[in-house]
Amino acid sequence: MPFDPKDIMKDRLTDIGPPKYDKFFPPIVKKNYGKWKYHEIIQPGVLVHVSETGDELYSVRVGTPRLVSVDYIREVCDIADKYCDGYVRWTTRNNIEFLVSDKSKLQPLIDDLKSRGNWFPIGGTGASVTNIVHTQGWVHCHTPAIDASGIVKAVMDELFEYFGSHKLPAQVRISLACCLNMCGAVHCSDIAILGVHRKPPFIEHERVQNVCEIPLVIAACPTAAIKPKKVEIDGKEYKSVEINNARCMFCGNCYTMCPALPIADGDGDGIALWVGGKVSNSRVPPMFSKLAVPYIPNEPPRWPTVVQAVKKILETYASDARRYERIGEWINRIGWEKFFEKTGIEFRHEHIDDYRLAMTTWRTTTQFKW
Amino acid sequence: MPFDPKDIMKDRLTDIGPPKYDKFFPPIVKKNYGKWKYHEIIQPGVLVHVSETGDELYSVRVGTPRLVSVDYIREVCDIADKYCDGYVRWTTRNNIEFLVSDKSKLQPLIDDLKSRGNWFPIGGTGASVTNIVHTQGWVHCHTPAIDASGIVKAVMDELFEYFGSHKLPAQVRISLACCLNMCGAVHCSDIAILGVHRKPPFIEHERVQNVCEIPLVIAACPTAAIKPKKVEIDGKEYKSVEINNARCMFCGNCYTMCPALPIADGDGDGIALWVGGKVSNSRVPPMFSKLAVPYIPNEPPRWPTVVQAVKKILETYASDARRYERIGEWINRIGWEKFFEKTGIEFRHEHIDDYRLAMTTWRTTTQFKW
Amino acid sequence: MALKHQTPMLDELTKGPWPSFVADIKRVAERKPQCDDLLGLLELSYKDKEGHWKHGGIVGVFGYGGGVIGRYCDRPDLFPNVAHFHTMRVNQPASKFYTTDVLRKLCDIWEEKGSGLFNFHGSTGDIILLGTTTDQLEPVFYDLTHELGMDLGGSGSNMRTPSCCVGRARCEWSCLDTQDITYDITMRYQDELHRPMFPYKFKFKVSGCPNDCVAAIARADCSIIGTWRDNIRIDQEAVRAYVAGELVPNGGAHGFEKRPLDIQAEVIDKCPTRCMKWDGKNLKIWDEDCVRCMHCINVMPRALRPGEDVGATILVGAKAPILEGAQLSSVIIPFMKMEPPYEEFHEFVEKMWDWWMEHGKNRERLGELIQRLGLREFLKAVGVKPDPRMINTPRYNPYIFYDPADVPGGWERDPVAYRQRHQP
Amino acid sequence: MALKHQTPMLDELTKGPWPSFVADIKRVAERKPQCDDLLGLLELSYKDKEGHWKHGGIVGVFGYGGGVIGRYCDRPDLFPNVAHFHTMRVNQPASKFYTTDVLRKLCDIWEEKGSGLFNFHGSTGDIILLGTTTDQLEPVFYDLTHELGMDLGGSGSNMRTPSCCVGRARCEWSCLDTQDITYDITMRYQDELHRPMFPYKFKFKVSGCPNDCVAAIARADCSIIGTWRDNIRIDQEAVRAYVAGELVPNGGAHGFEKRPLDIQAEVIDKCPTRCMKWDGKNLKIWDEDCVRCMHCINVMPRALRPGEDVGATILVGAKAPILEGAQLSSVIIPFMKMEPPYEEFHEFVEKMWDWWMEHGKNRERLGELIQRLGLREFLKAVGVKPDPRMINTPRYNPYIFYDPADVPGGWERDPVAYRQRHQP
Ligand code: SRM
Ligand code: SRM
Ligand code: SRM
Ligand code: SRM
Ligand code: SF4
Ligand code: SF4
Ligand code: SF4
Ligand code: SF4
Ligand code: SF4
Ligand code: SF4
Ligand code: SF4
Ligand code: SF4
Repeated sequence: MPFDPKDIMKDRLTDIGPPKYDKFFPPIVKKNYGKWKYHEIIQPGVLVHVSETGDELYSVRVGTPRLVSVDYIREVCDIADKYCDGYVRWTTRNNIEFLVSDKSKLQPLIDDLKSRGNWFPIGGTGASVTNIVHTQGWVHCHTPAIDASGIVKAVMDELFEYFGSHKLPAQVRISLACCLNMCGAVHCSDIAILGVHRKPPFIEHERVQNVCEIPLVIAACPTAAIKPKKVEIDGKEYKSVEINNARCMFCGNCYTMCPALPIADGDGDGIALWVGGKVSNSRVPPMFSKLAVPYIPNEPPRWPTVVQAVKKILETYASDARRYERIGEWINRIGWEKFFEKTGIEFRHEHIDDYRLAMTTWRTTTQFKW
Repeated sequence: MPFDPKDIMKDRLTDIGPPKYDKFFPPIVKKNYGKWKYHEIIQPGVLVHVSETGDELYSVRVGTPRLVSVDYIREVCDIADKYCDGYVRWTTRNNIEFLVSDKSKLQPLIDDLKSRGNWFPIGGTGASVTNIVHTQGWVHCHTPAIDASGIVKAVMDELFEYFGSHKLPAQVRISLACCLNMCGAVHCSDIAILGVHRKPPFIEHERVQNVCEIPLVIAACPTAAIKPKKVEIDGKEYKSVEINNARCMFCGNCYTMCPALPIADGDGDGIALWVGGKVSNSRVPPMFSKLAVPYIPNEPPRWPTVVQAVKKILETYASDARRYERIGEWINRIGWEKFFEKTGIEFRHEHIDDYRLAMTTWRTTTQFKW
Repeated sequence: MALKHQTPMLDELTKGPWPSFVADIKRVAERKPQCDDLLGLLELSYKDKEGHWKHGGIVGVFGYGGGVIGRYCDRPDLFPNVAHFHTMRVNQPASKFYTTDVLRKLCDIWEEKGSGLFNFHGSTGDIILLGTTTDQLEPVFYDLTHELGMDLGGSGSNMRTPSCCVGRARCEWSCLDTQDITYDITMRYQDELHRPMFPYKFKFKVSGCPNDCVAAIARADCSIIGTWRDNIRIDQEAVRAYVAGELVPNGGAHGFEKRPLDIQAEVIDKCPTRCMKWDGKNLKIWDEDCVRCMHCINVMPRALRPGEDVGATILVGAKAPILEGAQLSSVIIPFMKMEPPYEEFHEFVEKMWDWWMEHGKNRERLGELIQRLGLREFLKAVGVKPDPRMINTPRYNPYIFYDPADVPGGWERDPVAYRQRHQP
Repeated sequence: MALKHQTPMLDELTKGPWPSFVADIKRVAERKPQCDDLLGLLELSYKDKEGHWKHGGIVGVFGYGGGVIGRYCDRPDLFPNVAHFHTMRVNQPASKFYTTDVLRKLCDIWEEKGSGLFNFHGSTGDIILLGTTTDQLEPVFYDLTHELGMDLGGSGSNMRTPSCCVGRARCEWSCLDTQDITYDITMRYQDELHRPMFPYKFKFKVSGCPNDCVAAIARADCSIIGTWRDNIRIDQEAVRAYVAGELVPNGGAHGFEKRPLDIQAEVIDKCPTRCMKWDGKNLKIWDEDCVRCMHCINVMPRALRPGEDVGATILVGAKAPILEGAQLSSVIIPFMKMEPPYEEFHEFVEKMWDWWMEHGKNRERLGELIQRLGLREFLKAVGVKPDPRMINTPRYNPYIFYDPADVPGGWERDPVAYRQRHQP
């Protein structure tokens, strides 16, 4: 029965939840669920998992731009139908995995993928730069300081050789968020690309009382920079707010609560780079990413300064770190003073924390390097 | 000219500062100032420093109770006159050092010290428990929750064997402060003994406005538990304060500002023990001491529970740590879960931080031991 | 068909080896005017260096409070086809396995009723249907539920779509049925997922082992991470094979050449607690000192495996920086067996939510509430006893809130008796 | 002579091997009634488990705002001889060397005009004359200045008595003339020491090397710690002697038997940056990676010595917990040459104080003020450029206060132009 716009309650199904996961498991996964014994990456982007039953499952991982069309998905389906009995999965970082249980189909699959131009790059496994987790940017969100997909494309083009190889000291997780809301695990990434505003919002006093709930706006400001204020314009009094610009750190949270406080600004906005975060508990506990470059202007369409800065950090790390050392582990070993020296990044006042837990970041020892 | 009580300005000397340091240097120190080449501890409490000039200076270190009388100091002088050409020094931890430049006087000095009963115990060098840095306690201060000298005496009696030997994994610095003001470097000690109050102050409403500056009292409270309040007693109105007991963490700072808020309480007060702090930059950076035992009641005159708890911690450490590991380094290696297990100390809610930087102390990793 | 808008800047992004979203959108734009206008709008943003989307109004499907993000562009004069451009969040199947069948159907629906563009997937895990008009929301929802057996995911102040790593479906290390746990939470709490009732958003993520391939510890209010309590399983034969260079270390993650593994430098010295020893023949692990970091297992996947007494460590409170700064999740339950029907876990979750709903302020995440009221209050609320595994270090400030119940006489004082002992 | 007060509890503290303050006070109490009453009062405290001293009134010597702590007991009815019992803080000579001559004179003065009891020394470093009456303050002060050439130390909201480790007087590692620096500060800032002018107390401490034997980093608002910029001096011969067991490691601090030093385990593996290597013959140190922690030097004092290009690391802000929690000092000037007349240092100190006096609230230590206003403001005030050596890690929250001077157009916005680009 098709949808009836006049009676939306007819046959209505709600709260059915997602399909049960095993509905889409390939038979080999069903059979060997929980029985996998070990894996091996046989070439960059290609894994084999071996089961206690002796079964072998090959996974071919390909990079995607995440923002994709029906045409793209249909092409993925064509490939999966041809080589994978109609099954396919996505990873937690927006790569696709084509799963092959019949080894004879592996090489043809790889060849096919390679034959399709730049649509299906194979890689993202092991000590590589895998796909960049990212967000909406100028494609859909209302608070971004930067685009998302465009910068990701420009960066991945430049780092492409590291996607399809295992030549880094360890895995490098790059993420991008277009504003301080940080959708994604940007705050714990080896390298994080973050959109930042740098001008306080301006206030459209005539609109505030109509489009915003003033108490919520005030509560939204982490630094208590916003106060209620009555404003007179052309003899009319408006309930509005005032912002203490000196206390504003440009988080945009007030704008999220109130469209009459626009914060985006073409001249002020741009990118901050962060480094040394991680999520896994392997070797060292998870760590936050720390500020590396406070600001780089927006340079669409290809953001060359950002791209080069990311590359410089990555390659300094690649040439200096020891095997298994994530970027954060490398920096912890050499010290931040050496990080700034080796990457040539200027150390500025922005690097010194001045928020709530600032004192826990100061150096309370005479231990440091010259 | 003697002091003239009727004319205190006569011949008045002010701002002369302390005597210049080298006035009291023994000749061998003057001669070899800055030329010392190496040292060796030749037996517990006895050091030799060898100069580039070939000179040798022997130092014999003895423990003191710090709180001493003129008789005691005169006895020290007798000894120093006899063996040290009239020179003597004190260390930064209230031990005395008898300095001998003539080796032939060393053994006689040691013998003499030993002959004088328990007044001049030799030790405090190397991997020992040296003197306990401590404060005033019930002997002189107005805010203590505990005595100082008495507890120190009881603890040192029990740990005496560790004062005159080098059998610990590393040096162990014990400190005591009688209240949260923590006079001394108690907050960075291997083991810290801290006097704690556990009942909120009571308020003498009739006195407050006479003996206290109410705004200062309010500002003195770290948790903002105090508010101004008008109180009516027998028809008379007093400006006073009220205390939100649930926000009080018994720091006593309000009492420091206002004698009409007594906080000491024989039933409530007692001792908290802290462990794992250090000051030196050797190997690992300086560290704060962390809470080990939240509370032990005051048990004068010899505080047996405290003494045994300190000993238990010390001896658990002694039997488990590796050479050079200070208590904090040992705990960092084995983990706090093992510290509590091995010492048998109960882990309680008090151990979990809930003050300003609390979140930096939570375990944000799956890394821990069973 | 020629496109309406010139996009010289975006066209620069069709170059280079990485797949181009611009090239992809362009091919659809030839038949879908929304895509054409989207490119035009994006080109304008590249010129202005400012976004052109306004705040979302409240749009959605009937009876749900989440799952749709309203979006309107601020130049409908220039780009009328994206004047309304709402996204729909579709709850992905756990671990994101699909049949081509379901994907093709999804494409058909979305080509017809929406922009034909997706985020595959959103950062939380949903399939994001990117851009449609208000009148299409109900039809799409109808098709999703009826044709695909799919439902919307979360948005707003409710439970968000839970997600998990691939787990036992294709990983040898998983200590949990990550999919089943995720499915259980999702189904049990459908009401919480669809109808805002919380102070703010609430996220669950489930990783099968401490490698945490779904980044649960960094971005889930409740992070469920697999672990074990017994010993690492060792195949000594295989250890020797690594040392002899017969097996490739780290499953090839660090290069494919066969080379003798320097077990001391690469494994033992990297072990956070140095609880291993290699005597040239056998690897000894002092499991009582192992913190289950996974490193040794990662490096020698054919020799070492997690133990068999498996379960989860439950951590809570992770979030992004707004408002009080980012948090990682903190250990609350060091170990919980996770077996159906997961009653112990449900009980924990519900106590946690009750407390949060009672005390949380508007837009206050669980982690922030715990910061504000203290871990102790939270533990009391969920009925969990303090454990040193919850902390990196005990408090180092002396500002202890002693419990009056533990103090003789509580907070009572006798001022008169005091002043008998002490003259003022 | 029999004592007035029975002290059965205190008498327990005359037992045991550690020197007994009770036994010591008792012998003086036989001739000094203050001491007798002090013991009685202390016994009462042992009974009540409460102190019996009241807040100090403002007492002192003429023209000074500090140096005396007023103290009155709350049972003058029972212990009249300690009804008034003020302490005087006497500025110790740097490193606490004395002649018996000066000590004997001090005893004579104090036996006559005070209780005859001392703290040798107070935690800050002063000689504490423990207990006298108001009328004796001036006479004692007169005698101190005239007979001993000594002066009072600090108390109240002023500079406190600076102190230092033994340094070059008897230690081979000192990178500073600790006494001279201490003396210089003390003399130059006599006014600041004696006359309260600051928001709160301010402490200096000087250690000759990073072992920090005066605990400067934990308890001085300004901590001056010796260090070096060049290379550790190595005597390879002596290194070999340690390894061969001919020299006792760590100067005997860890036992006296001659034993071969396990240089790998005891030195190299304990080096925080692992910047050393022993090839069986020679010890190599990569000094560019050395953080000058002292450990290797401590363990092999006859083989290793600090470099020769010596100076100080200046750190600020340490304090005890009241009010905002304890702080350790933080690096502000990674390296400063410290040579007379110490002009650069004085300039720094004075700028620091000016800023503190301008911005500090009543009872706000420097460290707390820096916490409140940010390190950046402090650095600006003292004219020091940001340096990564000041921090353990750069910020990890994105709450950056960008400087409007660095932003094109500063904080100016053009709302009209904005609304031309963006419809509301
Ligand atoms: C497919 C995927 C899980 C999924 O459900 O989709 C996955 C799969 C595997 N991970 Fe992962 N990880 C996946 C995301 C992650 C993430 C999450 C993220 O990046 O957002 C992490 C945490 C990242 C971090 O710490 O910041 C992650 C940290 C690890 C680690 C720990 C590495 C480390 O040393 O820190 C391992 C162990 C290893 O690689 O040796 C690991 C190991 C593995 C293994 C070897 C597990 C196995 O035996 O099958 C899988 C192949 C790894 C490879 O590609 O080299 N996986 N892995 C995810 C692939 C993402 C992608 O497309 O690139
Ligand atoms: C005499 C004194 C300095 C003074 O000006 O009075 C002093 C003297 C020496 N210290 Fe110290 N230290 C003195 C207080 C300190 C303090 C301060 C304190 O405890 O309050 C510390 C920091 C304590 C801390 O970290 O918590 C201190 C941390 C050290 C260290 C670092 C030890 C470590 O591994 O952390 C060394 C090096 C060593 O012992 O190997 C050291 C080494 C030395 C040497 C070997 C230096 C030398 O070459 O002469 C001296 C003899 C050590 C010994 O007794 O074994 N000294 N030393 C102090 C004696 C105090 C006492 O009576 O017990
Ligand atoms: C679509 C998505 C980004 C993406 O491109 O993938 C997204 C998009 C938005 N996020 Fe997010 N968040 C998305 C995952 C996340 C994540 C990652 C995660 O869930 O694992 C985070 C960090 C983890 C966390 O929750 O803390 C995240 C942290 C935020 C925050 C900051 C919340 C905080 O407590 O700090 C906000 C701001 C807010 O809630 O007001 C936010 C708000 C938003 C809003 C709703 C903007 C707003 O204030 O109205 C964005 C709507 C964009 C749009 O136009 O569609 N989003 N957001 C992700 C959801 C897709 C999905 O359902 O799969
Ligand atoms: C005498 C002495 C303890 C001792 O037995 O040695 C002492 C005794 C007092 N200290 Fe202290 N402090 C003494 C060294 C310290 C130290 C250690 C140091 O200077 O190295 C500290 C920790 C370091 C610091 O300054 O932070 C210290 C931190 C405090 C505090 C907490 C200050 C803070 O900012 O947290 C207070 C409370 C206050 O200032 O209100 C305090 C207050 C006091 C008062 C004045 C009590 C008061 O509030 O009126 C005590 C007077 C006791 C008395 O009756 O004589 N005392 N005080 C020490 C001074 C002797 C000397 O001059 O040599
Ligand atoms: S990071 Fe900010 S701008 Fe980007 S999608 Fe999330 S909320 Fe929107
Ligand atoms: S942008 Fe952030 S800091 Fe600035 S006023 Fe708005 S809420 Fe406050
Ligand atoms: S620690 Fe407290 S009670 Fe003890 S001397 Fe210092 S201020 Fe007084
Ligand atoms: S004791 Fe401390 S916390 Fe309690 S009311 Fe007084 S100042 Fe506040
Ligand atoms: S988290 Fe662990 S179980 Fe899950 S996919 Fe990663 S390695 Fe496998
Ligand atoms: S899992 Fe980690 S902690 Fe445990 S033995 Fe292996 S490397 Fe060590
Ligand atoms: S701090 Fe250094 S220089 Fe001073 S006494 Fe201690 S070891 Fe010697
Ligand atoms: S001083 Fe410390 S950091 Fe430097 S080489 Fe020696 S042990 Fe290593």
